[in-house]
Amino acid sequence: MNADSILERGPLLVRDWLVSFLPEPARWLAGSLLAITAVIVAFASLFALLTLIERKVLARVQNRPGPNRVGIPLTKIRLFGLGQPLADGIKMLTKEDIVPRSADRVLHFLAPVALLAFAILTFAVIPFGRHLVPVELEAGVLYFFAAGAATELAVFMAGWASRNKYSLLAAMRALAQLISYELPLLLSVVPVVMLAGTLSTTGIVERQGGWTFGLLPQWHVFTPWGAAGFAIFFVAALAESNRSPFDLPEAESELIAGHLTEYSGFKYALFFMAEYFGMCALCGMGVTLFLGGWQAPLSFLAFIPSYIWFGAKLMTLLLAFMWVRATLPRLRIDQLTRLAWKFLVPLALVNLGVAAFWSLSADWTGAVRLTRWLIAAMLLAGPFVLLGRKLTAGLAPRIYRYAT
Amino acid sequence: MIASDISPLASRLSSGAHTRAVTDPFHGDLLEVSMGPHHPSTHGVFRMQVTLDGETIVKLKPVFGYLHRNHEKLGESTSYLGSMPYTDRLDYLNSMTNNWAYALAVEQLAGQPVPERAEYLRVILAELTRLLNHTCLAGFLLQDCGCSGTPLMYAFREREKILDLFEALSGSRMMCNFQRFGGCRTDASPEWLAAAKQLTDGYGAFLDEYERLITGNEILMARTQGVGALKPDLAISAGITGPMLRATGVDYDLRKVDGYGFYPRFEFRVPLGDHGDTYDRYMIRVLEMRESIKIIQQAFATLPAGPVMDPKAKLRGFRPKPGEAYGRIEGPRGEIGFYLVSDGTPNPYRYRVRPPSFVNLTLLEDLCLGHTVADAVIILGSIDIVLGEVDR
Amino acid sequence: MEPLEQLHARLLSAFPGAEISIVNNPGPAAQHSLLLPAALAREIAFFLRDDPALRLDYCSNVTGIDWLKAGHIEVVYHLYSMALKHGPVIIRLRTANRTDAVTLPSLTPVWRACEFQEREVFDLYGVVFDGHPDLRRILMWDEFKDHPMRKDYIEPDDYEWEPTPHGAIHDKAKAHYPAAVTPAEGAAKP
Amino acid sequence: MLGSGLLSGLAVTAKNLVGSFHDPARLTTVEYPEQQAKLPEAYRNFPFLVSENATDPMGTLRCVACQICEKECPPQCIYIEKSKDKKPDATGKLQLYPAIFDIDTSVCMSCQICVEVCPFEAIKMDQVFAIATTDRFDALLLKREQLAKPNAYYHTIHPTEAAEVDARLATERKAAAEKAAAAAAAKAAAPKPPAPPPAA
Repeated sequence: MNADSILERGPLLVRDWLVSFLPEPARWLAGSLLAITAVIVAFASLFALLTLIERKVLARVQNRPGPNRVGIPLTKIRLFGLGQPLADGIKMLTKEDIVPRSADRVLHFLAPVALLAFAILTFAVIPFGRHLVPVELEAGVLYFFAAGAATELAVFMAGWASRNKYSLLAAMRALAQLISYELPLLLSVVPVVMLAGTLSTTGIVERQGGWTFGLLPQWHVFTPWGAAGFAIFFVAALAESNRSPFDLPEAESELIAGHLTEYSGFKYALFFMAEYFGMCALCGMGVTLFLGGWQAPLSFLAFIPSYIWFGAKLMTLLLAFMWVRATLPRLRIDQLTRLAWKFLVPLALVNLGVAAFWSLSADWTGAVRLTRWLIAAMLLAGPFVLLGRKLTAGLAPRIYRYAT
Repeated sequence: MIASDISPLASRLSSGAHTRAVTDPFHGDLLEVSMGPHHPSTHGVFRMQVTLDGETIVKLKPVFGYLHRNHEKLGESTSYLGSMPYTDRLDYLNSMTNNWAYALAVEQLAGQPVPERAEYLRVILAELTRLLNHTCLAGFLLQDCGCSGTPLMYAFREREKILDLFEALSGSRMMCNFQRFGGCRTDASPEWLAAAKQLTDGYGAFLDEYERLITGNEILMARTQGVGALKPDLAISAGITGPMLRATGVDYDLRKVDGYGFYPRFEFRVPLGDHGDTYDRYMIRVLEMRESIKIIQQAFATLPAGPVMDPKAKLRGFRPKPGEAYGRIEGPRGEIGFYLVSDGTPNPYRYRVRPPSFVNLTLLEDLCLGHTVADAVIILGSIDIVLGEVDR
Repeated sequence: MEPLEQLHARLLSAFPGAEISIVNNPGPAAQHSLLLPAALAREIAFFLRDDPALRLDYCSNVTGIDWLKAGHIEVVYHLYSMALKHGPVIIRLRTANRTDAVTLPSLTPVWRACEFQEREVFDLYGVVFDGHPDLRRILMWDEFKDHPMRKDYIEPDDYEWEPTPHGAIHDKAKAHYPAAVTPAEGAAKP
Repeated sequence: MLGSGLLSGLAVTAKNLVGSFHDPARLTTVEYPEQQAKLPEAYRNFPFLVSENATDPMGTLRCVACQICEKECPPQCIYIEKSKDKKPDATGKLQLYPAIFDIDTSVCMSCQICVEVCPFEAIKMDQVFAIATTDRFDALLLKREQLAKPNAYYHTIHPTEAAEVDARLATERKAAAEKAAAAAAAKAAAPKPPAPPPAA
């Protein structure tokens, strides 16, 4: 599709039209502010929708209808429960904000704010569409992970400031999780940077344009190293965003609500929001790095604007997160760290080697291309099986005997 | 470097001294956490006073009694019949087996025979209760493991079907109050039997799906295998009964040992575990459910006609001769027994419940030491307690 | 399993001079029991547990019974064998009286199963078990004074007003309310 | 291989996610106030008193204030005071009646023992469960007037059981009437009302 079509440039045109009312020196600033506002508003509404969707998906998986009562107030119109997020928001706002007497009041207040701030910062470098990237950074990927890592610090802040034993345990878990999973997350991204040859997110997305044989998109996930990298990224992203099965800081059945135990009212809502923002950002980064960003999956579908493709991919990833959450039990903290250090990190390192091989064999052609695929897949499958066997050593379904 | 330097905790555990000063300049401070009585995973108002080294448990004291209502005193101040609805409220998930155990004890005390059809009905209802309880346990245990409600909801969906059956028969979902001394309160209609048969026949499919959902799950195996392992000797000494005992490999099922009711007429197997850990406790229950289905199907096939109540049985003014009796059955959680002493008056002189989950709790600390908080939660879940019964 | 009379005779030969007697159960259940002397109870319990013909390795039930008229408290243990799958053998211990001599040897060293159940008997009947590793109240709270399962236990007069229609409790509860407050007002202004 | 168990679990949840949209065996919930699950006939909640006649429920209570249920009730939630005088019951026989009959539903545990011990088929279990009130005390104490419900109501909630009860009562009454007639014929005197039933 034409990169300059009216639909594609639509958001930019609106912005330019709006800022054109302002004097020239203020335009750049107003444009940026407008972009920031747009991102925050878009993702805040996505957050509201996601809370509902998540509850609906969980409910449907569990054979329940899910929240379906709140519709338009004072009428009997239910709208599938679309009013639920609004009602939740009002409830959260009107709840009493309780701060424990012995809590560190400043940190207790700062933690949700910091968490939200860091989560929003990460949106800056994600290309939401062909022309829609809030800030064009040369080292966008680096910036993203630097800002993203700080979110766990806010979780630690919350746990520490609450002066609650459960919160403290949660804080410690959050730190352990941060240290363990930042590494596989970054290592899974290194091959992308290596093969794309750039740290800029827009650059990476542009590298994934085009179709092999006019059919298979050249997204990184459709290469052996990309698939493995994506899988590692997905697992690490689940852990980074404290989602089940890695929701240890908030382990409901063990630590009541972990770092959130002493939070109520709007602060709690802020945490909730920040966690969803973090999840969206990580999923957005996953889409950017591995799923071709805003690129259309098939060439004839390219007439649909790029930001819609990005949104669709983002939603798919988010739904996958929910699906995983609906299925899996939680890991224990030692198993969580073991999974990171003994499985994901080595696998990511192997993947780095595979990516190097891929890069070196880029000029193989013809039937040899297939061998290239096979070799790369083998190089990954072997370590995967071996490491997996090591990780699950001693664990197996058991055969039971019966009394005679 | 000797082992104790690497792992001071392990050496402390092996030497038996698992308590140490809360403040210790060399190993860091211990954290004392009071888990419960208001905690999402203590299955009621149960408290564990836990001392933690990091996340590892070095000391754990169960504290309970928050739901204590002196059930035994109540039993001594009401008539024999009047205690029957109170037994519903002991283990409120399994009122049918509680009723049966109490009825059995009173029947032994008074020498009261039970008609054949009533015994069959009791077997059917007890095995349905076992299905219900084990299904719930599987759901709750997985919830404790951190599943976001999915296994629990599937379990509750099936449990609801059994509860509907109970409601149609006894009038109440959980507080059935169904067994009487000398039989059952009402007879099951053919429609009820058909519905129950349909449910039982479809239950295997549910179990298959449930097992596909979770049993082979690597995370579940990692969380439960080797966690809270119990040795058979200790289990016997501590009076552990039910699936928790059989998970350690001890073959002791009252349905086989005592042969009460008409259990000797039915063919079923008793699954045994080899490790006695949480995974075995979970799996033994799943396998027991499959055996229960077989028992119920056999009972339906051979259910005789006839009355469900012994014509000589008395409801009002029931006064057994002086004497005592201890009647016990294999409840879903273990041996539930009632010990009754009669002095010839309408009220029992002594009314004692032998609650399985209370006795099974004896070893909670032994099972949890050296494991983490997260493990303590699932170990407690796999012991399968109901506070209505523990606290009485 | 061997008959109780035979077991009684064997116990007497193993513990010569011990006052072991059979307590007959006149009811249809006919679960007769052995009354053991408190002083030798633990040795006899070990014998019962370890004797190869008995192997009563499982103590199912521990019960206290307050015999108000006879003036003692009895603790009854129901023993079974998991190894040989027989039972029950019922043993009884009696305290000397109900007031000051209420100490019995704990059988927790023999069967771990007694740990919580003996604590319960201590809590509810006030029997002190000598040699119990952790004899604290278990169902009642630590500060609680009396032993509620005793037959002469007087319940505390701490009723709140409730309009329950039955007499006795209603009357007791009313004593806690100012005379001027009628039930209807009491309900309106609790 | 690592992950096979996870994948099979994911497959099950996916199947249920889809299944809940088209398979009624999976989506089993009912949306409560609008849809209500059908109560089984045996369902019991709190007791009510059966009266023979809807127009005059107080006058035709089957209850003769024998106080058996009061004595047998495990949580002791029934309070009865006998009447001083006698009124004719449905068959015209003079009977005592309850001057006060209270059931404290905050205490009642719906065990149905009162129904089982009643020799006169006078107390039965109701099926009304939506009884929330704003007053925890007096509103939950049901008086005689609130408890009395006609036999026709009993027939609507427990049809099978009520039909049995009616048949049994009819035969009993017939037998009693025949006995009375026989006694009257034997005595050939003015028929005196038979002895009152054995009140406890």
